[in-house]
Amino acid sequence: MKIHESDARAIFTRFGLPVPPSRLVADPRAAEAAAEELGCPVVVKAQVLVGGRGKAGGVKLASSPREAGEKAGTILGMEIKGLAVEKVLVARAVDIVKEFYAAMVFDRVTRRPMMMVSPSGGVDIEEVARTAPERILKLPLNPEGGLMPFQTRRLTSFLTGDRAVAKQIGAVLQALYDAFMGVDASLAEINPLVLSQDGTVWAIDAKINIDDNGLFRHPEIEALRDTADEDPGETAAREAGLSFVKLDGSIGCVVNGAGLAMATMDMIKHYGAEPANFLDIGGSSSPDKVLAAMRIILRDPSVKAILINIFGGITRCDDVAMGLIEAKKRLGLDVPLVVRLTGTNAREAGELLAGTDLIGAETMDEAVKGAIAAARG
Amino acid sequence: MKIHESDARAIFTRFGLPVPPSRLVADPRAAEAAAEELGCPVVVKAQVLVGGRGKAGGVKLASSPREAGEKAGTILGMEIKGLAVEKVLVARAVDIVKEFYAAMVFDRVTRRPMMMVSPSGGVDIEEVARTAPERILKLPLNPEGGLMPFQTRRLTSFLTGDRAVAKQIGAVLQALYDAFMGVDASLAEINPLVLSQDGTVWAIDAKINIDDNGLFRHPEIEALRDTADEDPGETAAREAGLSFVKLDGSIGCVVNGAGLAMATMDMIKHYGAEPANFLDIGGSSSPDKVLAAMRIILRDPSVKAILINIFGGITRCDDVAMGLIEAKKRLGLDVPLVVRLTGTNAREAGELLAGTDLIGAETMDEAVKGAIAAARG
Amino acid sequence: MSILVGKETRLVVQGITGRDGGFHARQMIAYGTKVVAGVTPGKGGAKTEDGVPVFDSVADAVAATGADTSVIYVPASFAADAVCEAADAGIGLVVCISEGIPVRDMVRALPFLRERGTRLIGPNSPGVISPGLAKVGIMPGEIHRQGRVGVISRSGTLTYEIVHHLSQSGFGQSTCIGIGGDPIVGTNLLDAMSLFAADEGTDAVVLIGEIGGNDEELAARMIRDGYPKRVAAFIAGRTAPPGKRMGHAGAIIAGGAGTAEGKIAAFKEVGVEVADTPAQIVDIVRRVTG
Amino acid sequence: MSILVGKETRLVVQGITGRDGGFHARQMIAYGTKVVAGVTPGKGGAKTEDGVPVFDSVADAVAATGADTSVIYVPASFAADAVCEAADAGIGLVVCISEGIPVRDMVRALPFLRERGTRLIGPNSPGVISPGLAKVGIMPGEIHRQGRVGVISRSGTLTYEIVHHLSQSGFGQSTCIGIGGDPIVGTNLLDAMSLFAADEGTDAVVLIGEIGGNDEELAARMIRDGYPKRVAAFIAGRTAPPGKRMGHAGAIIAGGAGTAEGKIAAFKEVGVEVADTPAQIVDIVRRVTG
Repeated sequence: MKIHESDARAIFTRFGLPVPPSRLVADPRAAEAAAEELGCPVVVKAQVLVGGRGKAGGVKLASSPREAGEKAGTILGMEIKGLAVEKVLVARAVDIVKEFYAAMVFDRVTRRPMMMVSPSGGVDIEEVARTAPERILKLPLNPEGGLMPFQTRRLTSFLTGDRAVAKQIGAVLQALYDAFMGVDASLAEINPLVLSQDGTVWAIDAKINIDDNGLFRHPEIEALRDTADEDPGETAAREAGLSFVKLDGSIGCVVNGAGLAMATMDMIKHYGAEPANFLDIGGSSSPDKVLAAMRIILRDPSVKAILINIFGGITRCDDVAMGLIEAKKRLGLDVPLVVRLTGTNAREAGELLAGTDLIGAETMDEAVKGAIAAARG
Repeated sequence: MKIHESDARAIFTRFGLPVPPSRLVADPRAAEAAAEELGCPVVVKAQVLVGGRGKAGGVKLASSPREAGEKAGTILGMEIKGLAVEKVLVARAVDIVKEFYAAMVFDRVTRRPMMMVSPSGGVDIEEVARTAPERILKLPLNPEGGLMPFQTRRLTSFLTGDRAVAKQIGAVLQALYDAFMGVDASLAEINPLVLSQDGTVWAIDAKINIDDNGLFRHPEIEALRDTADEDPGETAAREAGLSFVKLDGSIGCVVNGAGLAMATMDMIKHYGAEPANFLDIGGSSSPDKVLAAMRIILRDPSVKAILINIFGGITRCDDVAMGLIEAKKRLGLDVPLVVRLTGTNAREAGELLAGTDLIGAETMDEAVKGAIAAARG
Repeated sequence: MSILVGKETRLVVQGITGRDGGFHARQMIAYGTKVVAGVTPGKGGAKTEDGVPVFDSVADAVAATGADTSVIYVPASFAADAVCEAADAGIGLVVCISEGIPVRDMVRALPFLRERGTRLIGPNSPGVISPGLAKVGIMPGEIHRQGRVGVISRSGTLTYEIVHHLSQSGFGQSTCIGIGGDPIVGTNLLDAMSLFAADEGTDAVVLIGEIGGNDEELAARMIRDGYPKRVAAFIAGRTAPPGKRMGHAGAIIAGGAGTAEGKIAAFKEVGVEVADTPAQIVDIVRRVTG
Repeated sequence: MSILVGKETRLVVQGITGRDGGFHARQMIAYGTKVVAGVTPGKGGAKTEDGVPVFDSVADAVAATGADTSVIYVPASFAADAVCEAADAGIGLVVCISEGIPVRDMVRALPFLRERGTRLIGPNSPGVISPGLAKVGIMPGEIHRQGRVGVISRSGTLTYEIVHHLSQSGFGQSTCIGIGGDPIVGTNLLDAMSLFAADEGTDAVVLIGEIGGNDEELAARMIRDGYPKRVAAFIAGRTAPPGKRMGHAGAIIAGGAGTAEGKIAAFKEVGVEVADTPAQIVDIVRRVTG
């Protein structure tokens, strides 16, 4: 789950990271008042859950409260990558001498938490990784206890030769580690971490993604979820415990298992059509989940046919069949439904579906081709 | 370092252990007032740094404030194993249904923190270990992160079949682990941990020993040190960075290294005399340490001869020789001094000592025999 | 021949009294797996309908039954603890079916397992099956067939799909390993490939990959440096949009890395054929083993 | 023959610019040990008077010099970190001379070392010497003599005393290991015995124990179960009173356990002679190797 910069700043502050004071506001007048209160210059920053804000003109410096109000007015009217800017952050500006990069992730190869730092901060880190990989130090860490002093020395000496600055950065990195582990993040990033004219170090940006699987431990973070930029179907799917991604095609898919769901989408494309979505009803299924899945897919008017592709393992085909029968009864299905159920309890499912008008298919190829044909009418 | 029960209770409380409220008092009137404030019945407990208080009559129950004052008066007059009782703890009494034992130590064999629990609490645990070892569960733990849920289940189910009680004990054990690791303890013990009539669990006693090497991290605990029951020589030695234990014999020993110091004592005994002390000047020596060592040994009027046994490694014999010369100069030595210096810089030491009236010896055997002869005059 | 599980496997089922654990314990028994014990804290002393004794802890189960392998069907928030409990009790192979485990929990559990020399398959794995010998997991047993093709997959049902095609075309499997769809797993693609490399009963290995991470790229490098078995591959997620998590926590294209195109290209570069559809895997296996 | 250290040892000295580190680096070089690098954070780029290059980190030292063994002379509060740094840099054998390290720090460092396959000697160890080949520690080199007796000790200077007697009587040493006087050490008495068990250059092993813990009792059990070398023993602390820490953090008689009497009895029960004085060790070694 992505959270807004303003929320990430609050988490950073809670874990002791040096974050300049700021206010989150929704209109120019409030921005002006915030700038007055914080003292100028300030930075006015669009709060949207996509990258590339700066390039899109969503981040502006203001040297007076009045200017802050004006800049906020401009930014609040913008759309960035299709998302309307509804709030801006007004933050006290820092007189930047040097910009660093620091982030925490989990590394798939070493299977450890990993810290990444670079003396080339303030720019797109993926660009640095491509053009000057030697400017990034990646250090796998222990999952308990945090940074050891020798690791801190290695990281900070990669960033600076100044001992006083290194000491401040060392404390920042430990706090970043603590914040990352403390909120079950999958990413915690400071870009840039800056050295100011007066020799102090500040995290002037904050980005945190949360591991969805860890959210149950952090209800206060779950409450920060912003569904404004999410497809309503995705919101509904999440609430029903389904995994759903909206796409642009015409074949709705209900599949069990993420790999099979992707392979189903790929095969639709392979046979010349486009999938309308990715939808995984997950492992341990229930009829209710199938009903919810059908309801979500039917919201999309561009869906011309629905393909059910189930290979039963922990999912039982009879559960799915019952869900489909329920969906037919309750949702008044008016698009053709092509059903392929095989694996655990497939025989029982076949018995349940016998006598319905659902289009049956034996294999995945047959089902996909059948759904494409049905969609074309 | 041993700390008083009252201080251990404060640490336990800080880490969230359920410790009944108590007051530390030094006179019967204050004990009466404390009992009044806490509510009776209360327990009045002698605060001395030795075990076996209970058997010695140093722990008494009082059902009224007046009785608490009387009992405090009795206990404050006592001597337990040679130590005068100067303070008593007045603690609210708990109506005990069942007594458990729980402790944390470091296990030398597995080299891990280890938790020990027993359903036979309230008695001498070494007695339980001898007579019914199956009544003690010892569980080595991870040095990071504390108890895992499966470990907590194993420990609590060893103690009780009651789920509600097990849940409370589980929380106590985690807090005990946190306290043990948090203060660099070498022992943290609750004996007994009790279940009260109303179904709640209480740590009604608290014992913590601190790892001397970890004290630098805990100045607030170092400040709790009670030197009242310590030999003044031991206090002085500790302050001088020496390791010293007072014994009852007549041969004072100054040795480098704990093993050699013990072997020197053993050899004095082997040749028919008794050592007056264990004294290890440690590794990286300095003349000052030798001077301090001589000063401490000379405090003891029963010392009839002093034996210096140094095998130089990281300790340099010339440092020791300089210290001895300084000691002769400043302390006006009137007991015979037998000196054996060998190893690192022994030649330089020999040159420094040439011409003094110190009795030289080549081997340890020779030095020990020489010191015994000198002591006998 | 097979790896990881076989006739000698003595299995303990953690979470045996739950809905999924109970159902699949029965399925595994029906397949012929030696299910010697179940564990559910607080239910020790009971027996399942199939007569499997239930214990309060894995340690108790191991002591009483000599179990050497564990399969885990407990809720996500308890699963990492269950894995550690199994390792601590001396279990050598733990297969974790549970999905939705926080990455932090898994990353903390792994050093605990490494120290004890325990191998973990999963989490979020369909399990491991050596057809005809033992099934440890949730895959439908009847689609498998004993043979000499090893299968490694990050997915569950997609594996069934592909295995189904293999079996129907006469290509039996030595062992099929579902390594799990999470970003951090106990046994990754390379680890599993190393296991098959040493297995005399395996002629060819089918790799079923998907978007996310760079395991497939590293696998291609391993093949380039000399891998002793023939390989066929399938990669799911060609149509997946970047930045969206495709069900599996590990299946996400981030920062331009982890795309299906990149993985397919990496395999092709080292001479590994990549199937366009699950059914095509059969043709590739036929060619490489022919 | 020798174990742990020898002619091929490439040593890095952590804390080489300190008083003790500097003094003993010179002594080790004089003995013939290949001291290839020193480490002191913030002093990288310098050279010692003996021409040893100083690095900011062990990783830098290993990269530049191929060091494979480290000896640590840093203050107690930094020592556990220094040990971990060495292990993380790929050093296989770390000898920690520093004393006064909190037990908690050591206990936390050990899993980190185990994971990396690094062996630790110490802390609070005088070091390891293979006479005539390499000296890694603080023991006076000149009292040693090359030969076929292995020495394992929880003490420092007491070892010198005993080694001195051995050398003077013609009994040279294969390797002498000071395992350290702390309650928790990286390589304990049993571990060190196992190392000598496999060494063809060692005929007999001298165990120098002391009060505290039950390592000696476990060693006696190991001997009873069949130990391939002859053993002679000495136990310090017969006159030590219970409940008092005798210098070493590990040397304390607590709750009636860890007494010299108990350890001596355990050895005698399995036929191991225990010397009454350090000098007597020579007679025992003469008898067991005779």
